[in-house]
This record gives sequence, structure tokens and C-alpha cells, in this order.
Amino acid sequence: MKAKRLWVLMVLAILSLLTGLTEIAEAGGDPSGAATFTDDVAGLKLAVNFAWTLVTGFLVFFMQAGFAMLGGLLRKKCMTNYLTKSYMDFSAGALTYWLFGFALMFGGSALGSGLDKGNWFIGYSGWLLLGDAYDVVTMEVWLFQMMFAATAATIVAGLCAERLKFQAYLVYSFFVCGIIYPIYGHWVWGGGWLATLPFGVGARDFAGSGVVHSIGGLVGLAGAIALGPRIGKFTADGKPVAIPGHNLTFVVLGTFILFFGWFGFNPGSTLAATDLRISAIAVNTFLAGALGAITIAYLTYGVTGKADLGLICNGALGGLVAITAPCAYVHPWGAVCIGIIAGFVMMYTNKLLEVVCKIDDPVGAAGVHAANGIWGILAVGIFADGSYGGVNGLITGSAWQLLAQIIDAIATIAWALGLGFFIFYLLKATIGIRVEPEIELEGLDIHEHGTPCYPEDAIKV
Amino acid sequence: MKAKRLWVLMVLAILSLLTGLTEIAEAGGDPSGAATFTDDVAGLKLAVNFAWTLVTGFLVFFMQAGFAMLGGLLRKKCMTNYLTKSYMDFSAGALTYWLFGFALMFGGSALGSGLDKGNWFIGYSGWLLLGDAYDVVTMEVWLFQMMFAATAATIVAGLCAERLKFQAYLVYSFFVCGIIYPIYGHWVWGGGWLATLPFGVGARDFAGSGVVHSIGGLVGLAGAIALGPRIGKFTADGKPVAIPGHNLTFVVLGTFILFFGWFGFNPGSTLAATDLRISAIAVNTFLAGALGAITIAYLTYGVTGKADLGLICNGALGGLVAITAPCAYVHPWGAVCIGIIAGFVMMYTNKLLEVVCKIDDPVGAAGVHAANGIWGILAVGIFADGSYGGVNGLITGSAWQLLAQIIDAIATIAWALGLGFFIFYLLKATIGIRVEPEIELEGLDIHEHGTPCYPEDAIKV
Amino acid sequence: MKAKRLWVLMVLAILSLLTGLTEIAEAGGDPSGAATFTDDVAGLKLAVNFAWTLVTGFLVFFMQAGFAMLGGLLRKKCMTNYLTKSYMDFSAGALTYWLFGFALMFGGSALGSGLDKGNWFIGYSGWLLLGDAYDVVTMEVWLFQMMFAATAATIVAGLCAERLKFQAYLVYSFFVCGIIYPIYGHWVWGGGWLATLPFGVGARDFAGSGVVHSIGGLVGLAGAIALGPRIGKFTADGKPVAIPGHNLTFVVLGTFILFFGWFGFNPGSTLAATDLRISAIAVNTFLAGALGAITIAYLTYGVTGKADLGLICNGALGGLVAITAPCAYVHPWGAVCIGIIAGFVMMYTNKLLEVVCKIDDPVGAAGVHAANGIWGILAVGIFADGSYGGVNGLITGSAWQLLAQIIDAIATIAWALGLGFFIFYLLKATIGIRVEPEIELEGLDIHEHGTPCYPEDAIKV
Amino acid sequence: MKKIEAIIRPEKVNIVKEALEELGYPGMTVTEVKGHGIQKGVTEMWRGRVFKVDLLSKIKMEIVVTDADVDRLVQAIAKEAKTGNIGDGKIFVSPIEDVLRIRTGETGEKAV
Amino acid sequence: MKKIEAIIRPEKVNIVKEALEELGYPGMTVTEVKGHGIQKGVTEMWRGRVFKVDLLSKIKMEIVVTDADVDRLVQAIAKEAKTGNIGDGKIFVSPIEDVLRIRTGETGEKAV
Amino acid sequence: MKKIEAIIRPEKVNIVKEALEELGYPGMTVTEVKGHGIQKGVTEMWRGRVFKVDLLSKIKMEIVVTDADVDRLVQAIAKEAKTGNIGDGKIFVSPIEDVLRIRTGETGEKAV
Ligand SMILES: Nc1ncnc2c1ncn2[C@@H]1O[C@H](COP(=O)(O)OP(=O)(O)O)[C@@H](O)[C@H]1O
Ligand SMILES: Nc1ncnc2c1ncn2[C@@H]1O[C@H](COP(=O)(O)OP(=O)(O)O)[C@@H](O)[C@H]1O
Ligand SMILES: Nc1ncnc2c1ncn2[C@@H]1O[C@H](COP(=O)(O)OP(=O)(O)O)[C@@H](O)[C@H]1O
Repeated sequence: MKAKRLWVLMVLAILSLLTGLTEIAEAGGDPSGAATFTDDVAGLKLAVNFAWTLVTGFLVFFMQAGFAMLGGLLRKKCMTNYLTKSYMDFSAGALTYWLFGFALMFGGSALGSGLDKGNWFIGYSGWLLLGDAYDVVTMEVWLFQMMFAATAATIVAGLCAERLKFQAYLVYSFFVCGIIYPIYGHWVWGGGWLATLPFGVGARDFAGSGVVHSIGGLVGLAGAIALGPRIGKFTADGKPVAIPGHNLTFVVLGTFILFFGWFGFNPGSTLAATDLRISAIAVNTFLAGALGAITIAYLTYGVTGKADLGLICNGALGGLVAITAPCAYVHPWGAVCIGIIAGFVMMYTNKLLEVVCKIDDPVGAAGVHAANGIWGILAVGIFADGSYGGVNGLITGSAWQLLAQIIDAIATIAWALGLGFFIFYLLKATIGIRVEPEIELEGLDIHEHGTPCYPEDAIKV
Repeated sequence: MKAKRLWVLMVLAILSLLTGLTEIAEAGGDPSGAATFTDDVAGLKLAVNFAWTLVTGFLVFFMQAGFAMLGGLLRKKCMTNYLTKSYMDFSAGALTYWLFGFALMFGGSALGSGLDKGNWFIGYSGWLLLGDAYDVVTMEVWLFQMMFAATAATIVAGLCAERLKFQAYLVYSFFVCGIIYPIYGHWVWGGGWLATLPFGVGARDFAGSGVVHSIGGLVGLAGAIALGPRIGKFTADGKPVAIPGHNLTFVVLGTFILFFGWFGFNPGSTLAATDLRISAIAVNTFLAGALGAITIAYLTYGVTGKADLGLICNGALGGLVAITAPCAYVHPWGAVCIGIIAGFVMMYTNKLLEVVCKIDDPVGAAGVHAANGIWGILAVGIFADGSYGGVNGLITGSAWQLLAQIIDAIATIAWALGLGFFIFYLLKATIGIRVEPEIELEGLDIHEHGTPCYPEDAIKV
Repeated sequence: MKAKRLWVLMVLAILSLLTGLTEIAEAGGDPSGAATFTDDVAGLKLAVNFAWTLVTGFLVFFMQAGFAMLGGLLRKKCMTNYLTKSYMDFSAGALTYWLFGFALMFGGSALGSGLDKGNWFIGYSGWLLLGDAYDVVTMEVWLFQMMFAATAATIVAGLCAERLKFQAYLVYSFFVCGIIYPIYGHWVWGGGWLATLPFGVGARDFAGSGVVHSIGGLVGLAGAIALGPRIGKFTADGKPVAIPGHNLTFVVLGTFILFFGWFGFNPGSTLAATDLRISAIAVNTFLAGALGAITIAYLTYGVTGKADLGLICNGALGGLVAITAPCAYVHPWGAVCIGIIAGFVMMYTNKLLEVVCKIDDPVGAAGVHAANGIWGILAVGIFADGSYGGVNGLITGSAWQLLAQIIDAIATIAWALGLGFFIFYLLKATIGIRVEPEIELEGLDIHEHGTPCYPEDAIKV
Repeated sequence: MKKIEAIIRPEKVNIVKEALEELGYPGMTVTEVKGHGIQKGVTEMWRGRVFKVDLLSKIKMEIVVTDADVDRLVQAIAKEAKTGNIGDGKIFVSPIEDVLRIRTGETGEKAV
Repeated sequence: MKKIEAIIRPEKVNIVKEALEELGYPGMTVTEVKGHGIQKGVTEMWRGRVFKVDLLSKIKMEIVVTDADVDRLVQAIAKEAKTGNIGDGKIFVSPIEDVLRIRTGETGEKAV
Repeated sequence: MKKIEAIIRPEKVNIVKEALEELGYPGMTVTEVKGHGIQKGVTEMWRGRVFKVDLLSKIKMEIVVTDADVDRLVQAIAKEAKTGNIGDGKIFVSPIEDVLRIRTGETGEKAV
């Protein structure tokens, strides 16, 4: 009887708490959109841009599936683990970003109702989408930006694959989505100090070569260094050994899905279909991705006589990462140049890291995301042709913008590597980040998740 | 010579029949849209909403691919069979729905030209999109709704997998798409009795937790009961045995595709981008799906020390099913609560059905679709915050809406389980529903389709 | 020191060249869209149609992933090769189309700024999107059309699979994307002679049954003939032998992705959401695809007692190809008829080519794309109901349109087969088109790409 | 010592294993194989074309035992694996000259 | 009775099987294996890095026959499986002490 | 001639192969198998339900050698494959009556 009474009380307490929340929620903003939409040109403009932003946001969401499929570059025995991380990335990210990441990033940006408080370093309004932030415009921005946050976290999983403890993963992904990404994002997109640098028009990173890709790639790089290479990745005398993955069809599918999603990522970043530059952005995105792939195809075919499919996929992604920052500011021929260079940047960064630095990056994410993210930031300062947003690169004869971009690049590297090392070494010193050697040899799947990914397949010789 | 003449005559006859059809077709409506679209704000509004509804409808279509990929939860030897059913579901469904399902469901709804006849129980106009129904608006509605009908049928295939005769499948899927789903759908969305209940604003099921998911899940449950468990699913003394599937990568891919499609399913159900609430709907959908997954991840990790990937995917889908009805009516924090509870609902329903009721549900669809569909219907009555459509749940202090939702839930269960049992037991008594034990042991693929799904792979030990 | 100076000079030279390009680029057009978009109904209309065209274009892009997945119909040992070709198709295609394909096809079409020069046979303006063609409207058209060009090239890869040299592939794909496809496309869509035939309203091919699918399929057919069948495809006495592929799940996934993409392909071809006929187009696309699949399901089930999944997928694609030309001009019942017939066309074309002509088409692309492309062109002249674009088919009692369509069909066959044979036999006589028999037996993957597609799987018995 | 090599139907593996567990046996090694004896194979279909698959999936179970155990185990396997239809499989017995248990280094009968 | 164990190239399986069918043989069991003898392996590439694969795919065919049939079958296999290049494989012959046909329970030579 | 048949842990394949390479050996055939001896198997989980997998992945290495080489190789394998825990595997030695090298047609000891 008593227990029952307690239950009733608890339920009542929770309900009244919720009622309270609701009242706070109704403090401001326009949650239904009824007041925001008006039956005229202004209202319709809003509707078109809502539809555009949401649909492109959905495409960005789908990129998560693409990242998951890149797990084909790993061995069967670790695939369940990688997939679980892929899946948790955006799920846990969504929770963190809703709780405080969004407020840290866009507080003070005034992009929607309830985003009024923030300074040059950090935002602090819009928590939990409560109060004034319970507004259709604010939620539209939230949705699109949330998708980006999830992408940054996912990149880390690739670099740390096949050896990272699941527990350590849960902790770092919290930090990436909740702290490292949003604060840096605030500097560039939330009205922070990088956006307002006094050179050129301030640092510009249209869709996030730096904000999303460099940050993710560099934190992951810190993780890969802290973890050390997989057993067997280097011979006793330090020569790198190939560790083939298990399914190139998944890799190609993943690359296609990512490419598809990138058409949301870049053109969607206008947040407006009424900004007709979207067609140029889409064309540039397409050309840079295509040229990244072609460059690698001819490079590998030319050098070894074999067109290397795994690297071609990496090349395409490298081109896409590089065009992400400059996509709105350059001419299609600029995109072609950026894509070609991106292929080389991907290729030689990864070679350097593997052969010289002895870093083990199982999926090649460092070259794709970290290095090409930086290249993308710089490319704005080189190839911007002045036709959009007043951004003028070297080719128009001005070097100031490039200066702003260089500062942005340095800030990115410092912030992401710095905090990345801090977190990973902290975790290493406390809960530990690497699984036991036996577990690594037998594969993480059975030990951390209880099941192989392909229960009917035998383990490889 | 004679045969030739006969042919000519037949062709002529068919052509004149077709000409007749065409004339009927031109009886009313605006098939080209030239009269419907006007070059002003009203016309543009229509165009924006057309684009929105069609694009989101396409996303819903893509969910079929997601359902197909969930077949990774089954064994290799039955995969061709499952895929064939997945594929036929929407194909056969399209035919049935075009012929009469749509007319039964939306006749009388007045949502478009030619949908004028229907009563509280059933609609009866719009057959074959002929006559007045050959209209751009009516066809827009048809397309979006058709996608939903296909989803309902697909869910059944999962519950009956690995043992259902293909022939029996062809019959039941006809009934689900042509009768069970449309008539119930008419009650809720076509202006039938549930929508007009005199409590609250009448029963509300925004995007179909009940209409699509509960109906599909419950009919499937009836099928699973009528079929009995797969050979080897329970030991002699009734203990459930794990039967691992064959490919978790497919399961994760399927879940991602479904999640992606859900952004069409829920926000698209406004049929209008000018209803700016779409941003809130998308945010709610995202959060509930994410929280469903997180709940299961921590639950399984906490209890067994292993994060169970198959269940995490089920958890995500459970959260998405649950938010489908209330997505437009609740605050993001409501979506978070609904998602968390959905995780538990999925988990414990499936446990109950398996351990206590000895029902064999190979993919866990009962907990995901049937139970969370019901939970979604009820959640409207609890968490609706009054900000949209005048729907007020418990948290605003009103219980009337919850009453309407409870009646809706009861009607759903009675209708779907009742007709489900009727059809499956009727089929069992006539053409038979279950394959021979030898076929089941060797796998349905070779016997019913002539080919294994992976011709180059060996069968598992 | 000297080398360094040379570098500096080279960089400077390149930069000044680029600056030059930029100036040319700025010669005309509206690259930012700021002048094109106006804040009124006309501007909004443009924005809606931009959003529509781009989003549907993205869906068409995604079809590339679908084509790649159809590789499940091939053997494991050639999958890396097929995937590489799939990937390179659109990448290399993008480059070619940007350089000159687009100018050949749409020069003179006046669809956007800078597309002013061209005649009845060929266009010649818009090269590299430079000068006046650096314009948001022109780039919008470019993006959408580019996606189509890639599709045509991809189809060829399927017909030539498992035996074509990678080098030969690189050459022919250049010709298809850069010459064969664009020039023919100019005739139909760029204002060339077929579009302006003096019968009916001139030949009509709404979304490209002929332009994309027949061209691709027929060039591929020429390739398959020039190559000859795979070793073991026919017994010594000429009986065809089944060569099972490796993964039907991929095939089904690919078919779903293609179907999904087709909703961009067809409805997007209006290039305008303000053309409300898009809803009818989507409905017709859906029904024809579904009926193609159903026809084959019942046909194979009826004849052999087994529903053949590989053929069902082919049937669906056949229906989709066939409806591509007439999708905008017919009533849904017409789409149903076209889809049913498409199933038979696919089935018996492939049988004929295999059994009688001894042509080896590993994925069945000839029946799907070549034959159904022709059927689609003709279907316009039969089923067009006069409700859209003034196109009247046989069923309205007029035969003139059918005459125009027949001429179009003949032109298609002559152009594609003619040039196809020319190129493939030229290549055969020069660099060779077929790999050595040992390489074919061991699989192209290791020899041409260095890696099997599934490194952890054993080769089949 | 002898090696018992049983080729059986895949669907019989579990029941045979249970029967053996009751009798006790030192260990087993299992391989996925394909094969045919008198059995003619099945007909499959690929994209509408019928063909004969004459190598069917079977399971090979290898058990190395001391001479004394051979008969008992062979009989048990034969009993449980039997359906009476062609395709039931065969059991081969062959000599083993030495055994070494890697974990302990023991050899001969006690290592079995 | 003897067991003939032939390790051959995967692409030779069909031609060997056809040759055997003409001669007549009691049955066979086929396994996918990997191996190397003198053969040095092939070079593969993974994401740009070259490596040597020294275990190549081979097919193991096992045929248990009466002593009288051994030579005939071994010769036939050897003839058809030969290309003259390294990697052609080997044939091993080993003793089988007993055979049991599960379907009928027959043992010894008549069970082969 | 003898056949050495070693059942070892998959993760030990490379190290065993390297040890053998130093000693020199004529060739080997490797098969993916599953098995158990004293080892009890591991516990897996499928959608929340726990179950025991008692057949674990192992690698079978077969090496046919002349009688003289047997001991050396067996000892080398035993040494490298050992972890001291159950599941290390076993090595079986059995007689081979004849060997034929397909490439050359040689038979007997020189064909090994
Ligand atoms: N002589 C043999 N040598 C090797 N394996 C054999 C032999 N005979 C039968 N087998 C194996 O046993 C399996 C069952 O053979 P089957 O012909 O069905 O047996 P039965 O003779 O009882 O009909 C075959 O698939 C094959 O793997
Ligand atoms: N001594 C051996 N023991 C076991 N298997 C062997 C042995 N020698 C060769 N093989 C098998 O035969 C296959 C062919 O060997 P290979 O070296 O190519 O033959 P060859 O001596 O004719 O060149 C190898 O892949 C391996 O599977
Ligand atoms: N008597 C046997 N017959 C066949 N294979 C065996 C036998 N005993 C062990 N094995 C094989 O050796 C592997 C290792 O066996 P295990 O029990 O771990 O060895 P140990 O006796 O050293 O604990 C098993 O997985 C199985 O494949």
C-alpha cells in the first residue's frame, strides 16, 4: 500500500514539474509558427527557406549512414564496435547539443528567438530550447546545426577504430559534441572573434571545412596518437603493414551517401533557397568531389598500374572536405583546382603520418578531414573571386583575406589538437583508453558488444 | 491470316476502351495544374507545399529500403525470401491502393478534387484516380498517402519472417493495403469517427503511430501467433533460444535509412511547408529517436556490460514510432521523455512476448511498432502542450484529450488484432500459411525463390 | 636557390593566369544571384524552382549509388572493378561535361545566360561555365543535366562487366559523356532537330527514356557484342549458362535507391515546382515501377513456381525506364499499362539477346535500359492523353505524335549503336578491350585494382 | 588413435553434438564443406535461368579419439545424423600416429 | 580404402569434376582452403600500401575410394588440373580404415 | 611421409608461419575451422538474449612432410602456438602413402 502511495506522489510531482516546464516554455518565441508565417511574400519566403533548410538538414543527417558504411575499411572483428559508435555518436550528440552545446554555440548569434546572450568567446542562451528559444525559427536553426555537430564527433571514431575502449568513447564524444565543437563553432558561426577578425571580411568558413572537419579530424588525430598503432600495424623495425578491411562495397556505398549528403551540407548552409547562389555552391561541391577522386584514380593508376578504389573514395571525400569552406566564394574552375590539390593533400598527408610519424589511422581520416579541412580554410583566401559575400582571395589580387584564413587555420589546429590531447591523455591516465591486447587480437566485437557483426561468417585466416 | 485479324480487332477494342477511359478521366479535376496554379502568392503557396509534400513523400518511400535492410536480423538462408516480400509489399500495395484503398480511405475527406463521397466508417470515391480525381492536388495527396500504406504492409513481413508461405503472403498483403489499413485510416485521417470524437479535439494521430505502425505491428503479431515459433526458437521446456541474424551492418544501414525517411514521415505530414511548425516536428522526431537509442545503449551496457547493437537499433526505431503521433503537439523536452519511455516499452514488450507468451518475433517488430504505436497515441494525451492544433494533454492540466486517445488505442487494437487473426486463421485453414519443416530447416530461399541470397557464401555451421 | 626561384615564378604565372580567368568569368551573367532574385512573387517563384530543381538533382545523383549496388549481380572477384568504374563514371563524366559536354548539349538552348550559340545539330556555348555562363540559372541547369549525363555512362559499365579493360573503359566513358550523349541530347532537349519535328508537337522525351537510358543501353550493347561473352557463359554447343552473382541484398538496395532517385529524375525534369503536374508525374513513375515488378513476380511465379528476385528488380527498373519519357503526358492508368508491358519487354528482350543472339549481358541492362527506353519513347505516342503540353497519343485518336516518336526511336538506335560499334571496334583494333583469359578467370580485381572487394572472404568453389 | 571424419547435413549438427555430449568425447573440429555422393544436387535459378548445383553444403566433423572409443562414437553419430534419404553423408575412420596438446606439450593417447 | 586429397586451382574445379564424372567415382567432399608450396604468392594493395599475400585460394577435393580405383582417379585429376605453372597443387593419398554410409548403415568397401 | 595437422588459434597463424619459414618447410594448406576441446566456448548475446557459442574459430594448418622433418616442425609449431591457456589447440600426425606434384607429375618423397 505504502509503495503505491509513493508512486502516486512521485507521478504527481513529476507531472507538476512538467507543467512548470511547460509554462517556462511558453514564456516567449512562436512555437507554432502561426505568428511567424504571414500570407504574403515575406511569409512565403520564410516557408521556402524553412523547406530548404530542413530538407538539406535531412540530407546532412543521412551522412551518418555514410560514415557508418566506411567501416568497410576495418576488419570484420571490429565492425559491431565501429557501428555502435557511429550510431551512438549522433544519438548522444543530440542529447548533449540539446542540453547545452547549442546554447554555447549560438547563444548571442541572434539567429532566432531566444539566442540573445553570448560574447566573443562563448554563447549562453537557448538551453534545452526552453523559454524564448521554443520558437520555429530557432528550432529550424537547431536542427540544421545539430546535424553538423554529429558529423564532427563521428570523424573521431574512424581514427580511433579497432582499439579504443567503449567507455572512453562515451566520454570523449560527450566532450566533442558538447564543448570542443560548439565553442569553436561559436567563434566562426556564432558571431565570435574569428568571424569578426579585422582582415578581409573576417575569417570565412562557409559550410565548415574547419568547424566540422578539421575539428573532428584533429581531435581524432590526437586520439590516434594517444592510443598508439594497432598491434601488427608496424613491423619491429617500424615499417607500416597493410591491414586490409573487409568490404569495399560498403566503402563505396558510404562514399556515395556522404557525397549525396554533402549536397545538403554545403548548399544548405545558406539556410535560404532565396539565396540563388545555391546553384553555384552545388556545382562547386560536385566538381571538387569529382576531381578529388579523378586525381587519385590517375595518380594510383599512373604510379602502380592499378586504380586503388579505397584511395579513390578517400580522394573524393578529401575534395568534398576542401570545398566545404570556399564552396560559396569560388568559380567552378576554382573548385576544380581545389579538388585536384585536395587529392594530393589527402594522399601525402596520410603517407607522411603513416610512414614518418608512425601514426595508425585505419580509415585515412586524418588526410581527408584534418588536412583538407585546413586546406579548405586556406583555399578561401586564395580562390575567392569576389562574386559573393565580398570575399576576395589572392586571385583577385588581395592577400588580406588569406591572412584572416591563416589565423583561422592556426586557431583551429591549436584548439582541436590542444583539447584533443588534453582529453585523451587525461582519459588514458584515469579510466584507460585502450582495450587489452587479447581483446584487440580477438576483436572488440564479442568482448564489448557480445556479438560479431556477421554471425554466420567465419573469422579470417 | 485469321489470327492476325483477331489481333487487329483486339488491339482496336482495347484502344477504344482506353479512349473511353480517357474521356471519363477528363470529366473533372485539373490534371495539368494549369488552372490550379496562379501566378501570385496563393499559387506560390501551393507550389511550395507541393514541393514539400512530394519531397517528403519520396523520403517516406525510401523507408522501404530501410525495412528491407533490417533483414540483416534474419539468417542468410531466408534473406531472398524476406527481400522479395519487402519488394513486393510496396509494389502490390501500390496497385491495391490505386484500385480501391485510396478511395476507401480518403473518399469523403475533401482533401482534393473527386474525394467527395464517404461516411463516418468508409470512403467511396477517387477509385483509380479516374474522373474528378484526376487532379494535381488529389494526386499529390495520393502519392504521400500511398507511401504510408506501403509501410504498414512491410511491418508484417518482419514478424512472420523465415516461415510464412509466399502464397499466403501475397493474400494477406492484399488485405492489409486494401482493407485493414485504409478503413482504419479513414476513421482517423479521412474524417471518420475517431477524428471527430467529442473529447478534446477528437483523437489525434499526427503522422500515424497508430494508423501505420500499430496497425502493421498488430496484424503482424496476429500472424506470428497463428504461425507459431520457428523450429528451434524454444527449447523443449519452453526457454527462448537466440537465433542470430547474419549482418548487423545491414541492420544499422536500415535503421539509418528509416531514420532519414522519418524526417519525411513526420514533418511531411503537415502537407505544407507554410506550416512552420515543421521545424519543431523535425526536432522532436530527431530527439525521440536519439533518446530511444541512448536509453537502450545505457540499459544494455549497464545491465550486461555490453552495448547491444541490435537492440540499440530497435530502441531508435521504437522512439521514432512513439513520437510519430505526438510529434507536432509536444515540446522538445516532451519528445525526450517520450523517446526514453519508448526504449523501455520496446525492451519489455519484446521480453514479455518472447519469454512469457512464447511468441517468435524474429526482428522485434512487435515491441517497436505495435507497442510503441500505442504508446505514441497515448503520449499525445499526456505531453501535448497546447501550442499547436489546440491539443492539450495531461501536462496542461486537461485529461479529456487522453480519453480520446485511449479510445483510439482500444479501437486500433481491436480492429487490427481482430482482422489480423481472422485473416491468418482463415488462410491457415485453407491454403496454409506455414512452409514444411524441411523447407524451413533448409531455408525458404532455394525452395520458394530458387536462389540463395549470397550464392558465393557457404551456409553456416 | 634556382629551383626555388623557378617555383616562385611558376606560382606567380599560374596566379596571373587564374586572375585572367576570373576576369573572363566576370564578363556577364549573375554569379551571385543577387540581381536574379527579387523580393516579390517572381523572385520567389525562381527560389522555389531552384530549390526543387536542386533537390531533385541531388536525388538523381544518388542513383549512382544504386547503379553501384547492382554489382551484386556480378561475381565477387570482379566487384572492385565494377565499383571503381561506377565511381569513376560520374567523376570523369563531371569533368568532361564541364569542359565541353554541357556546351555541346545546351549551347543554343537559351535555358540560361551564356547558352546562346548552337544550331539544329550541336551547341557551342557555355564552355567551362566561363564568361556569361557563370550565372546562377545556367549553373542550376548544369547541375541537373550533369546528373543525367553520369547516368548514361554508368549503364554501359553493367553490360561490359567482368571482362572489359580498365583502360578501354576510361576512353569510352569519355566519349559517352562528352560526345555521344550530349549531341543526341541537344537534338531532343537543347532545341535540336528531333524536338522540332513537324509531327505532333515534335518528338517528346520528357525525362529521358531515350536520351539517357536507350543511349546508355545501346552503347553498352555495342560494347557487349564487341567484347563477346564471358568465359563459361555459353556451353560448347551455345547453350547459355547461369553465372550467379554474389549478393542479392545489394541488388535490392540498389533497386530501391534507383527507384528513390527516379522521383528526382522524372518529377524534377519540369525544373519547376510551380508546374503542379509534378504530382501526376510522381504518381505515374511510382505506378509504372511497381507494375513492372509485379508483372515479373507473377510471371516467374506462375511459370516456375518461384518468384525470381533478380528479375523482379530488373522488372521494376524496366517499368521506371519506360515511364521516363511519357511520365508527364499520361494518366495513371496509362502508367499502369506502360509498366506491365515494360515487364514483358525487359523479360523477352533479355531472353532473345541471350538465347538467340548469344550476347552476354551480366546485369540484364539491355532489356532494362535499351529496350525499355525505346518502348518509353513509343509509349508517348500511344498513351499521351492530351492533358499536358499538348501531346496527343493514339488513345486520343491521333497518330501524328506516334510518328514523331518513331522517328525519334530510329534516330536513337542509329546514333547510339552506330557510334557505339565505331568506338568499341576502334578500341578493339588499337589498345584492346578485353582482359587476358587468365585475368578473367582469376577475376579483374586483383589484376587491375590490386585488391579483392572482400579481403576477408574466400573465393567461391 | 583414430580420426573419425563425419560428413553430415548442416541441420543435423546440433542434434549430433548433443548426442555426443552425453557420451563424452575429447573435442571436435568442424568445417563447412560441400559435396555429393549419390545425391544428385538441387536445381537453382538465377535471373530466370535454371542450373544444377551438384555440390551441396555439408558439415565435416573431425574427432580424434583413442581406439577404444571409435565404435561408440561412430554409432552415435550414425544414429542421430540419419534421415534415411540420400544426402545423409558418410563417416570415415583413419589412423592417427601421434597427437600433441599444445597447451601442455603432452603427446600420445593422453593428449587426445 | 584410400582417401585421395587433391589441392587444386579454384578455376580447375569444373573441368576436373567433368573428367571424374566420365570415369565414375563414388562421391566427393570439397573445401575452400588457402595455401602455398613453392608458389610465392601475389602482391596486393590496400589503400596504396603494397603487401604480399602468400596464402592463395585453393580448392581441396577429398575422394574416398577402394584401393583399386586410386590410380585411375589420381591420374585423371593430375592431368586435368595441370597448367604447368607453379601453384598447380598436389595430390595426397592416405589410408582409410573404415567407412560407414549413414543412410543405410553399411560399412567397409560397399559403403564407399 | 606424414601429414602434420595443427589446429591453432587464428591470431597465432602469422607467428607460427614465420617460425616455420625459418626452419624451411615444403608447403602448407590452411583451412578456417571451428572447434572445441576442453575449452568451454564463449558467451555471446543477440538482441539481449545470451547464448553459448561452443564452437570457436580456429585455423587448421596441414603440412605434408617427409618422415625426417616431422619432429622439428611439430616442435616449432607447438612452441609458437602456445599461450598456456585452454584453446591452444592440438597437433595430429597421420600417415600419407603417396604424394603427386601436379605441375611436374613427380610422385613420392620428392613430390612433397
Ligand atoms: N566417396 C566419398 N568421398 C568423399 N566424400 C564423400 C564420398 N561419398 C560421399 N561423400 C560425402 O558425403 C556426402 C553425402 O553423400 P550422399 O551421396 O548423399 O550419401 P549417400 O551415399 O548416403 O546417398 C556428400 O555430400 C559428400 O560430401
Ligand atoms: N607439403 C605440403 N603440405 C600441404 N599442402 C601443400 C604442400 N605442398 C603444396 N601444398 C598445397 O598445394 C598448393 C599448390 O602448391 P604449389 O607450391 O603451387 O605447388 P608446386 O609445388 O606444384 O609449385 C599449395 O597452395 C598448398 O595448398
Ligand atoms: N579430439 C579432438 N579431435 C578433433 N579436434 C580436436 C580434438 N581436441 C581438440 N581439438 C581441436 O583443438 C582445438 C583446441 O582445443 P582445446 O580444448 O582448446 O585444447 P586444450 O585441450 O589444449 O584445452 C579445438 O577447438 C578443436 O578444434
